[in-house]
Amino acid sequence: MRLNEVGIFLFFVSCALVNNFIFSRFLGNCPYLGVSNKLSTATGMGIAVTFVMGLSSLFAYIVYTYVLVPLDLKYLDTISFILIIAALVQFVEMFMRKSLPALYSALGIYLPLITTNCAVLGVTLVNMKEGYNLIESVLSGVFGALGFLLAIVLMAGIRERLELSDIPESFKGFPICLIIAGMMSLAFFGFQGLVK
Amino acid sequence: MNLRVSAGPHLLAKDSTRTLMIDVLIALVPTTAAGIYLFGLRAAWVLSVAIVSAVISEYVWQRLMKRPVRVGDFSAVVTGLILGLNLPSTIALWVPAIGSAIAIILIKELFGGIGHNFMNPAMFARAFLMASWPARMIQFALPERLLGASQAAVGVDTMASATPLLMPGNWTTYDMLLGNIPGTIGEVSKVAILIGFVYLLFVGTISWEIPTIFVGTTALLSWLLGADPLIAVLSGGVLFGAVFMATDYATGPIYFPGKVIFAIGCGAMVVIIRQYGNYPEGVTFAILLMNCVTPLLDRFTVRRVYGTVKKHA
Amino acid sequence: MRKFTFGGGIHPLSDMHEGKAETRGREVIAFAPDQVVIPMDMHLGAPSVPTVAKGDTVLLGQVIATPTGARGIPVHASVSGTVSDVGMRQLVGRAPSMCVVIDNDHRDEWVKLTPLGTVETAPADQIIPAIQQAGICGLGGACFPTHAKMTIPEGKVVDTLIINGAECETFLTADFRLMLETPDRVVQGTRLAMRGMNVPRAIIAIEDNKPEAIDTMREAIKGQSGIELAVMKTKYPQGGEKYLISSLLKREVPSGGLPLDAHVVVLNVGTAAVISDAILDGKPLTTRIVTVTGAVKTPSNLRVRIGTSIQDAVAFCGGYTEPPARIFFGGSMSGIAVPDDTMPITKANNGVVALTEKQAVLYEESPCIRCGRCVRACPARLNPFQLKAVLDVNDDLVEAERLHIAECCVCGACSYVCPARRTLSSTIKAARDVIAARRMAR
Amino acid sequence: MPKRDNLRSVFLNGVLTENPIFRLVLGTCPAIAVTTSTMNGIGMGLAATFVLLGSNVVISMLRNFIPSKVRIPAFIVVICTFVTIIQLLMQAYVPSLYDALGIFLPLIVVNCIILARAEAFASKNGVFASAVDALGMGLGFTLALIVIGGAREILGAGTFLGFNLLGAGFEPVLLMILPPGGFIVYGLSLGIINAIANRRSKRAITGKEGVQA
Repeated sequence: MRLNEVGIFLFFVSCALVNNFIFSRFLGNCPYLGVSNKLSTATGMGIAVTFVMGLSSLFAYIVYTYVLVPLDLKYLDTISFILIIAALVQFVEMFMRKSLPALYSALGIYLPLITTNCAVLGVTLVNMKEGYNLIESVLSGVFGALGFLLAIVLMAGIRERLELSDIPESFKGFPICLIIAGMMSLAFFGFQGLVK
Repeated sequence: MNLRVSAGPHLLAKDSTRTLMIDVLIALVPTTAAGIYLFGLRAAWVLSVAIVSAVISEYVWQRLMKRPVRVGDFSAVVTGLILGLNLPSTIALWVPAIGSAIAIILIKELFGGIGHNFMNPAMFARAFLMASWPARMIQFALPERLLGASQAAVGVDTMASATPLLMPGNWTTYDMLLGNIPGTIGEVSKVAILIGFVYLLFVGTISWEIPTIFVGTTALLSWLLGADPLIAVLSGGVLFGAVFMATDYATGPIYFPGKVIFAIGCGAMVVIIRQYGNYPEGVTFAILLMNCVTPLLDRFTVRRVYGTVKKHA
Repeated sequence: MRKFTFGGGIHPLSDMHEGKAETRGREVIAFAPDQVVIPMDMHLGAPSVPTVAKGDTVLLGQVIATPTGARGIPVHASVSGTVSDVGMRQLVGRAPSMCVVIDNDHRDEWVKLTPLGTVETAPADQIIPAIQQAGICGLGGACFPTHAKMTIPEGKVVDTLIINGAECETFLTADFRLMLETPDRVVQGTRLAMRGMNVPRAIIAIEDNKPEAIDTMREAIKGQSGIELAVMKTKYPQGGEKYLISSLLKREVPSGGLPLDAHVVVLNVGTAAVISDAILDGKPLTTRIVTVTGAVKTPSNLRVRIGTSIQDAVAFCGGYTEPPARIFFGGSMSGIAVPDDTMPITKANNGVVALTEKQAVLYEESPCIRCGRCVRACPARLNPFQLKAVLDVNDDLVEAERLHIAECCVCGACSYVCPARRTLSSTIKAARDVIAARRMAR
Repeated sequence: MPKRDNLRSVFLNGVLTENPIFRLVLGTCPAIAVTTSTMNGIGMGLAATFVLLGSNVVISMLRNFIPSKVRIPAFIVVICTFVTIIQLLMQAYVPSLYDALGIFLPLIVVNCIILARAEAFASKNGVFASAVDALGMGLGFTLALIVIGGAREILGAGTFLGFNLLGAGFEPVLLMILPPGGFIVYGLSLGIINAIANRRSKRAITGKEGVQA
């Protein structure tokens, strides 16, 4: 699916809802399950991921298109992408701490966790596979992350409510979370076909 | 003198969980009767299996988990009946049995039982069945009992097709109101659903906001997108969903603004899925999606408490 | 006609005329028992100290206890006769109360009474002290000393006096009968209170299920400048101070504040009437009207002496129709259940209701079904089911405070409507009291 | 050099006590994404085991040479190298499996288990022990994927490893091989395993079987 064929709105629907990172691409499950117990932390994580996914998509595209392809080093994609992400997260953390201390104190603790968020590496690989151009790559990163944000915020809302519920002991925590994720992903089937 | 001492209030309202559930069952009587009349005894079988499976699932789970057995509150009966009414009358009987068990155990009891589930059990079960056995879920019988002489001439009693949404114009408004159209057992007869709606409003089991705004949004948005709003409302499960499923206590919002947003969201999703989505009918997924949003709605539409200054959440 | 009301609230016992049908037609009858038991801690605040001893002879209206502190009020003998006991008794409160027991000689010999003057001549600056001397506290149920309520602190402005004749509680018709039978006393008391506090405006608020009282009071305030009558929608808890203020004036009492902070003082109609007794006749508070109803042979409105026991009052009404299973002071919504019927009727008690075995059901709690009825019923716009869950599951008082548990007025509306029969209001009240106690201790 | 008993417990630790999928709940993405069939689960499990083994051994060998400040990037480079190797190998020899696993093959790089083992075990233990740890963890991971993949394949397709298991009369629960089925089967099996573990530990406390078996 190309941006110029469907327009920006449907591109968003496709990246964020139809092909939601959690519910249909299965990427980013660890933070999704791990930091979704409080709405505030979930929102922080979601925003931090959005930030990093947008930037990673940009730099991964540049490195892939202007370095790896010309040098015929395509097989180094994974390693170069993961290094880009790790460096980026470091850089963003440093930059934030110096220039945006307020934002840093809100999001700072999530940044190191993002390096191993497979959604970030995942989106760069997806972009490459789909053959997205620069703008498509960045948008796919940002929109995909917004889909992640939506999923994790909804999950946090549900989990906060369930905190007071009498869930069987063995199912508390991850098991019920996974089941909720399954239920939500079935609900997200409703979006299927919105983008042909 | 042997007096009972406890905190007030000393006399309580007459409604109990059980009477509320019985009110819902009473409101479903016209729909159930219409369904059985239109689709024959087969429909009665489907409904019975759904109810029995729901009740047994709840009973067995509660016994196994050593929890108080609450089958007597009739909520499992309501879940079973609503799931049954959401199925075509032609469905193989093992389907409602599985559906009810999933609704009760996976969606309701696993989350702590009545009141704790965040998603409507019957709706989830229907979506589950639809995704698992799509072919069985869209084989609708054609009612031949009401005003249907012309259609009966076609000579088939089962048609493998989607809802009449896909072929509007074949049915008159009158047919659609009375239920002389193919569809699930409960959704076809709009008159019966409306009788139930009026009853529920009258006894105060549900309030007006969600059903009316849901249906209103569906009509308005369909009209804006160039579809006939009347057909949009009278076809498919919009009315049944709006009255009996979107108003589910546990899975809908608590506060008024939340209810309005919930209902608008449901209506909008129905139209979007119908117009652009893969599924011919969007009611199920619309309600499930809005169920997921409900906890957030409850959180962000909290009322300002008397005497306090509203803080931003 | 404009009817005032607030958001939330319920219509309790709407299928049985709020339990008021049996007594609303009953004229008030005076009754004096052979013995009264007068507690020293009827009013809110520090208990008074007895000044009589066993064997003393007292006259009707004689001071038998002196106040402690500026907020305290004296206690008066409600009968003439002999003090037969002074000692501690376990009443409905948590700790035993000091009580003075007087045997009635039925002569009703008054002490020397010194009226302050007429409504117009009574010196304004002596009205509030006279109210204190008469031992008056709020007769609506809270029993806050009235003089303290009427003393406006430096820097606060009060522009409106509300006379509360809403009587939204179930079963009670005492205020209704008072307004019907002695409307002038209410108006006089209102005028005196206005003069005493120097407040230009008073509103007498009555629910629209008492049309006779509305007509009578409207007639009584004719020609009275500054006194208005407001018809309220019948809804519980319309008579709760906070909600009366927001219904009438669209003002809210700020969290943790008093009606004063909304520039309002609220007095019960019964309190207004006894103010006129105190100023115009010099009579201290020795009687009050109480509705005795439920499982009694002749449901009645009685003017009883303070300290009359429940059993004496019920016996005067012909006794019980059948052995009661539950008896409570006040209405069924916020009334206090008593352990036995020897309890004395105090200044705070506007009703005595006996319930039969069949009525006094003990309900079993079942899980919350999130029907939202408690949320719609709560006049304070709280979320009772959430509060209860937070308290039951985690005993999380911090979270409960964040959810504004302090604003709960324990009206009981949430518990009344709950189909799962959850003990919402009592759970919330218990936690609210713990939080309040901890705050005091800090 | 660790003793034989210790090696055994290191191995079993990965398979049972600290099973990455069912006890630590790490590496959940592939557990849901590639378990639409048992075969895919096995493929993913073996690929991850290969990477785990390689990285654990190499990192254990280099553990005294890597400065602790740059150890995480260094670990990632090592892991990435092995991922690239297995990617190229699978592309060459089992192309259909390579396609089925899709981007989840390169994503082994960010699979928390592998980095976690490097950090928690290989960087502190000898080569042989690290290899045993890798094999234990890898086997635990693979077995878990077989459980989830097997359940989903049997329910969702009526087959196991491609063999028709439930006969022609069985109408497969299609949802089970769709995304929601992945989450739900994983969630349910995790809950059931928790229940078994809880019951065991309860018995261990109440009974006299307190000694580790």
